[in-house]
Amino acid sequence: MASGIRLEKLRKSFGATEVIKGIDMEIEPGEFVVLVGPSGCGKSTLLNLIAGLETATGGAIRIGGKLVNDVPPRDRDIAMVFQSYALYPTKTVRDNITFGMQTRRIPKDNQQAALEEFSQLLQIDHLLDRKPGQLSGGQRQRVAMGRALVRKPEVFLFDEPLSNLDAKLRISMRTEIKKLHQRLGKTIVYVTHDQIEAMTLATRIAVMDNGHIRQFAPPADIYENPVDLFVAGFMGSPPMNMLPGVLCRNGAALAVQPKGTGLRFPLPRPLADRVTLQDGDQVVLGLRPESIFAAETELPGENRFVFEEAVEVVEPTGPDTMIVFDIGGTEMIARVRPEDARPEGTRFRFEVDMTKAKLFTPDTGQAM
Amino acid sequence: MASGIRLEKLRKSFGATEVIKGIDMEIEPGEFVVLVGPSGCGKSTLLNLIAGLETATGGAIRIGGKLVNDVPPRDRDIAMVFQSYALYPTKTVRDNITFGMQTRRIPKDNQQAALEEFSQLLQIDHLLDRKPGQLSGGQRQRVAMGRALVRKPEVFLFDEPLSNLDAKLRISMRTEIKKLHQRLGKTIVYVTHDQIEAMTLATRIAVMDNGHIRQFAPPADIYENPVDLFVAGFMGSPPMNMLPGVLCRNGAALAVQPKGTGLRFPLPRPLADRVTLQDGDQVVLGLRPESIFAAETELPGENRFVFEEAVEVVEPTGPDTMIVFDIGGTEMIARVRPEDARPEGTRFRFEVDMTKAKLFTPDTGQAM
Amino acid sequence: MRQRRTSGIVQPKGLRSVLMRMGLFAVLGLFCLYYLLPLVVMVSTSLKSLAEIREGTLLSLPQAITFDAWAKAWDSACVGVRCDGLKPFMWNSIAMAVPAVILSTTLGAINGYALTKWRFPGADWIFALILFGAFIPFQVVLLPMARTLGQLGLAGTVPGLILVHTVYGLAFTTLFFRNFFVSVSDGILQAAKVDGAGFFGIFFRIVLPMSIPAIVVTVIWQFTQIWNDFLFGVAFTIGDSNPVTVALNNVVNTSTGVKEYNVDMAAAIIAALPTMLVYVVAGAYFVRGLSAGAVKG
Amino acid sequence: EGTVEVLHWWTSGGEAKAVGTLKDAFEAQGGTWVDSPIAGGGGDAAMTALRARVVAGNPPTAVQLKGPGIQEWAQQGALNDVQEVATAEHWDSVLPPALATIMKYDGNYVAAPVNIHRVDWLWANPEALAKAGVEDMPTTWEEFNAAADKLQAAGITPLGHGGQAWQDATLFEDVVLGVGGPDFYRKALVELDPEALASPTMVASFDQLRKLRGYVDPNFPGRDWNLATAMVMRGEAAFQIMGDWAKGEFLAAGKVPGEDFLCAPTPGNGFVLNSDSFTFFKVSGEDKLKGQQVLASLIMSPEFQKTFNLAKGSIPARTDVSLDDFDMCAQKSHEDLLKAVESDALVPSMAHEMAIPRSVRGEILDLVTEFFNSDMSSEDATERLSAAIMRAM
Amino acid sequence: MTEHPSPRLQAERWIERQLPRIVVLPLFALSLFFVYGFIAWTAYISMTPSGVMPVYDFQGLAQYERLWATPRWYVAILNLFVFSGLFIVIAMAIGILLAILLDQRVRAEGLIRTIYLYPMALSFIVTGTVWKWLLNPGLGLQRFMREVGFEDFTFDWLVNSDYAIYTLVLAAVWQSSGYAMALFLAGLRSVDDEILKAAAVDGASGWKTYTSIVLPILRPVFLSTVIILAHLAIKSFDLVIALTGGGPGYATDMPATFMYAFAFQRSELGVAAASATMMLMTITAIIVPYLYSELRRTNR
Ligand SMILES: Nc1ncnc2c1ncn2[C@@H]1O[C@H](COP(=O)(O)OP(=O)(O)OP(=O)(O)O)[C@@H](O)[C@H]1O
Ligand SMILES: Nc1ncnc2c1ncn2[C@@H]1O[C@H](COP(=O)(O)OP(=O)(O)OP(=O)(O)O)[C@@H](O)[C@H]1O
Ligand SMILES: [Mg+2]
Ligand SMILES: [Mg+2]
Repeated sequence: MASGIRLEKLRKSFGATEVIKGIDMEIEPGEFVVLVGPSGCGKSTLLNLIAGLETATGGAIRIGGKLVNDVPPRDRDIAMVFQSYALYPTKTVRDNITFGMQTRRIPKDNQQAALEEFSQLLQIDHLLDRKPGQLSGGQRQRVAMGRALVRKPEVFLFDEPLSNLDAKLRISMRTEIKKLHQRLGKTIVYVTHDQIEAMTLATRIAVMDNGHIRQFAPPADIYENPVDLFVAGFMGSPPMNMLPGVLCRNGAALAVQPKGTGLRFPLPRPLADRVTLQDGDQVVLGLRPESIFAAETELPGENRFVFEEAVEVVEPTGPDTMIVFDIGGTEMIARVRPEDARPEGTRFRFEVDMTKAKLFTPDTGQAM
Repeated sequence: MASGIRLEKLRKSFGATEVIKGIDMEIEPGEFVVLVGPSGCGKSTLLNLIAGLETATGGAIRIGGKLVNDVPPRDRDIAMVFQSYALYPTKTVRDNITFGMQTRRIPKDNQQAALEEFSQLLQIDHLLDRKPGQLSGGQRQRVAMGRALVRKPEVFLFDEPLSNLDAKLRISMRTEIKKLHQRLGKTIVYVTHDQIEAMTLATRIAVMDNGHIRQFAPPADIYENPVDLFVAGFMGSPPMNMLPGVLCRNGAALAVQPKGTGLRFPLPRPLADRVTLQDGDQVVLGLRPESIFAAETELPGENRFVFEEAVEVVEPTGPDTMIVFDIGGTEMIARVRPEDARPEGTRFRFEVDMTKAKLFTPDTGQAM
Repeated sequence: MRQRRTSGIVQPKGLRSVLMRMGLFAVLGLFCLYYLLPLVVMVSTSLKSLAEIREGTLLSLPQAITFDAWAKAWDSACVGVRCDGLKPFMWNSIAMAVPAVILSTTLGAINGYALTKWRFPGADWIFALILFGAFIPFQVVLLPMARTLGQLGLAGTVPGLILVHTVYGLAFTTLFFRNFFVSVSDGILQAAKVDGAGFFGIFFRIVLPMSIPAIVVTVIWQFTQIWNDFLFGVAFTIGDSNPVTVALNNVVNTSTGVKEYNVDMAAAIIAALPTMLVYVVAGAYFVRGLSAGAVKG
Repeated sequence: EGTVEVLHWWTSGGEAKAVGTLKDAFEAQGGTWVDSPIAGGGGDAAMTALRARVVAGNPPTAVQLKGPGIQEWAQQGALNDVQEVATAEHWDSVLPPALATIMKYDGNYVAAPVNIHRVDWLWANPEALAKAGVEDMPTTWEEFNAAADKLQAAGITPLGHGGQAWQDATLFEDVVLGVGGPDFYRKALVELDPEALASPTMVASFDQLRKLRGYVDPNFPGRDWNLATAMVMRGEAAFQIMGDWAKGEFLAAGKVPGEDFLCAPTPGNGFVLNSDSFTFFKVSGEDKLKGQQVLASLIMSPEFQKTFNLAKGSIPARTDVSLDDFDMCAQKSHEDLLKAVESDALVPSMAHEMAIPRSVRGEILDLVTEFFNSDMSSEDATERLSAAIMRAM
Repeated sequence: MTEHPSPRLQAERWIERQLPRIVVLPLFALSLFFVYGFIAWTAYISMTPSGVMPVYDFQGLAQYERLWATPRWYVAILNLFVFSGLFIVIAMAIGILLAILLDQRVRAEGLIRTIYLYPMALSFIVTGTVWKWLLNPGLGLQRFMREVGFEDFTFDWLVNSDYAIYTLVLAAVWQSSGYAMALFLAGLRSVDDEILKAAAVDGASGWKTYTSIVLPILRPVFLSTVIILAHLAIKSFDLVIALTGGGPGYATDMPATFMYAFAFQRSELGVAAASATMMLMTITAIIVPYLYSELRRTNR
């Protein structure tokens, strides 16, 4: 019942600037795809292309197997939340939300029911008679959400739909979207900058960069096995620490020695086995902040490596505290428990869980 | 040199709806105040009042000790980033950014220098000749930022300035803002829905609710010692688990027994001492997700309590995995390491660090 | 670079849309006919000789094309005792219309801006009262106006006429701009206020560049009204300083003389050329998307 | 020597040329001529401007103004007299008395006439008449009706007419003259005698007008008079009743009077007078006053009267100017004028603002044109005519 | 810093705050004098026996009695309603239609737009003559159609007292609908594109997009257009004079021509002033409620 989306060599230019540079992507029916990528990389443009709001410069778009390059938006059976909301300024919240149903001649009763359902869910039921100009930013965003949700199209396109909501509301919205997806089984393409949203909602995440797709894989894969430095650095907040160094034999085992230091990070077995490089070759060691913690604060495990550095910055975030320190000129971040934090300037013993380390070739950026 | 801001019994109504309901607040010169609160609670309105873009219905606003209720915005020496960007549509990015300097007749050279500095910092230097209509959402937001930053006013007002940026950019912007604040020492009022932004940037956080300020305190205080259920539930993502129960003596110590269960959460010493209620009285036990983890995965400590529940939902977020479970009808979230997660439906042994538990009276919501 | 941001929206292709497109052009074409028909008659008449007009049916196409009538209308038709055609009067009209258009448009723009974006108590009343001036019959104001101009020492002068056109154009220009400005987002103005711009700074540097469509329709309207005005021109100018409409009227209207329809038509078209030029030039600024990307929401 | 600013509505063709002769003559005497031509609506636009000018305190020196309008302005105290010139040049003796009265206020000349237009002309296309077997130009309305019936039977529109109020009124006054004679005309349309207005003669006049209406083609409303003239030229219509300016159209098209077209007075032995004149407004300054005197004298000079009227197609206002150089219709006009003066059959035109105040004329025009364009009965029309005139007085 | 800024600064602030008023008030004063002052003058003149020139002897309502006893006045007033109603509705409808059609990315837009607009540039002094020819049964359309072969084609409104008023509508629409188009086109062009995109996704057809999204946003443009067209209708003077001359008879007389005729042809300023006053009162009665509701709406 849901339709898949297939993009083939899709391109889009605005005048001389090419924004989408040949994207191939196959989204299964009922999938929940989250698009992430740096600001300006072409995410909104890609959604616009799928919606038919921009005409592709090249390539094909298929929805449910049908070539839709020439099909106007209204015949594509999609709903969309715009990053800029794009609410109808003269219509009340109520009419903004039901307009899409009105155009499709859905019976009044059903409209009313859908309106009630979603306005309660979005906590805007007390605002139904206001005009968009009388709403706060987050309220507008929720109206934009409501407008898309009330219809039950084949494909939902969400462009940062929760960015202006507070954490609490965002979590509950997230849950509702997930439930809705499970209930309706529609295909969803969702743009977000929120790590957690991406990780928890997606069946697959597509990481975009500068008009290309870098990796398109399930969330855990993206997080655990980023294909390259870009993806590794982009997913994760704070991002993965990237430590340039050289490979060296540490007795029987392989280790990475960061430039300008005497530290040697021993590589665990499976990773070391995959390394095809020579002793002395340049590598980049990827260590996520959560795998660096205060020494002896976790249960002992295999492949741990302990070292000492000076605390440069302490950033409490609430549940955790981030400690910024320096290894051979590279700024590193460790995530420690608030009670383990020490003031800036003090020496601190860090412990690394090397089983979670990643290794990249510095020139191509590819993961090993 | 920076000016403090003082709000006295500040009120604002739109027609019949009162939006700001008598706010008293004293912001020290050079402070970095972060405003948080649910969507629609009046944050943007408060900024508008400080900026002079809305006329107060009642009360006083003082900037640098001077009553400014009747002072027009341009004489208040403020810069503001609008939640809705409010870029000048017919001006190029360059002119959008320098307009504020032009009106103040700042020499061309200084304008150019400031423009270069901040457009590089915001990574929009390649967009300077575009019009807002040709920018992506995040790029627009950065232009809006740039417009405020290039000037060096007494007071900066930021209304969710980073909400449309990707995590990586957001972190670097956050750092830049922090540096800027340290360098210039200006007073900053900053609205955000991002927990980490609030925690890491603020010298003090003001938690707003429905036109009132609930708590105005340093970040750690807000997180560690929320004054009431609202603040406790609002700060923290995922939010604090609120477990209703009754007080009961557990031998010598005090414990909380959640409704409809046989579990008894023992209260640690200092907390138990503060409790003035009787045995059998209703309380709400507040447990942050990060203080509930998989049993025996952390170093043993004092005041731990272990119990077993069925896993209902597993949500991997990358660095951590959230496990949703149920205690006596209340949905709870625990934060565990990804490798400790178990599939939905299995029984799971949780361990709670009760030293971090909070206790609230259910009717008033006050913390004990 | 001005581009339409909706131009990307995919339009349906196929037979139906081709038909729709054809229908669209058919309707547009039909209306072109309706609008052009009188012009065709005028042009064709202007190209006939007077004899042919008298002999043939008025609406037939010219047998032998002659431009004599045009030449005559331009510089040798008699306007009273002077037989220099319309040529000398064009300048009078330009000297009057251009300042009057600029003045009334600017004042109307400021007025509309102050009344919508800096609302003060009573602003709506003031607007309504100014607007009502659109309905005052000019025949009625003629005598008191003459009196006033006489008292001001402006009777029979071009500045006097400019004053009159400015005053009575104000209702319209204010109307156009006010109605445009009500839909301009307040957010942008707020940003400009914070950026330190004052009343006029915001107006000239932010608001005016955004209001090009409003300027276009206002200028078109004002120019047409002022250029084509006859009554004030007749009443408040003397002889050689008459605007071209008065001259045109003098060429065309003969009470007991011989009617030269070919010259009349040519003269009418010549007198209208500057206005049409304004339509073409101003019309080029009917652009889309001046507010694109400004705000969210 | 002397400056005049002349407000007039003779802006094109023969008319403009005619004024041009005046200007040239004036300038030949060393004066300065400022031209203020304003055409439109038979002088309505010029009258509008005149009012504005007077109100602004800046009137022109001389204005093309005629009929009782002169008296109206004189009553406002807006005029200067040129009696000195008139006395010196004996205007009284060379102008038809009916015309002279109109030029005077309080016994002094305040205006000078430039021409005389005859309004009661009947123009015809001889070919068309021949085709229908009409031999002579009709001299009574009965004859006219008979001829018209014949023409109609032959498929020719008997009367070429333009449906504008002043044209309708022209028909009307010519009919009144024909039906009631000059005395009745004067009583009814000049003195506005209630008895005459309500008399059976008036009813009869309306009856005749109704008949004329039947001889007009259906497309007449709004038609300009010159298009009606063109119909006669082309033979589509046989007759037209119009002042002698229609002759200009015929001549301009190269038609020869007596051959290509015929001219004859409309039935009734009278002469309906229309005359254009220049009225002198109250101006100050030696220069302008002097200009006024010079202009007055110039206008009334026989040479000017001749050259002017040759250009304009009318006849001189002075009765003592020789018409040898004029065409036959003009000569006939002049003859008839002298005869009419003799027999007191000279009447001022009501339709052309020579007879009665403009307010009354307006009411009459409204009624006549309504009558002509509806099926109002002659009795009703007569009744309403009196009422309308009462209203305006 | 002190609680009270210096008097100079205070004065500057005061001026700055009052600036909008300071800017508007002189213009408002002009309008008060030149519009309302003159209206008052006219109202007074309507109660005097003014003829050729204004006189100032108070006389009461005699001129109004005279006015309402004049049959032509009734025709004029009735015509005003018939003509304005039809003209405004038709011109507006055509204006909207053409604006929407032109908004469909039409290639020759500039040319077509100019063609639609140009009639406004032409003075009716001459175009009236052309229309007269075109509409005259013996010269124009009817004759043409009959010559082409439609023997029974009849289009003689111009010469028919009962229908002549509609030919005025035809010519007036010809002249002004292009401008209504321009007003709407300018409005259409200032609608934010994102909203159109949202409507496209919401499944609105082109038609529906315009009727339910765009036109409501253009509400203020309707106000402008109505006012403009009403102004043109009320003041249509040249048109009547040139096309029908008020005829046949005075069947197409309108208040503007009536007023002009009485003021300047007939030297009855008093009656003209009375008719002007009546007209203004009528307009007030109609336009004020409309203005009121519109202004209330735009201010929410
Ligand atoms: N012009 C207005 N008329 C009526 N109500 C308004 C108006 N503007 C804002 N409000 C209401 O005032 C309240 C506060 O709005 P405000 O924009 O300050 O919220 P906020 O805290 O910034 O929310 P958000 O986080 O969603 O941006 C909201 O409930 C909003 O609906
Ligand atoms: N009309 C246009 N003309 C030229 N360039 C454009 C236009 N619209 C967008 N762009 C450019 O295309 C690129 C992609 O824009 P897009 O809106 O798709 O980015 P995005 O990935 O959604 O970014 P964000 O996260 O900031 O919203 C941007 O660099 C933007 O500047
Ligand atoms: Mg985007
Ligand atoms: Mg807000």
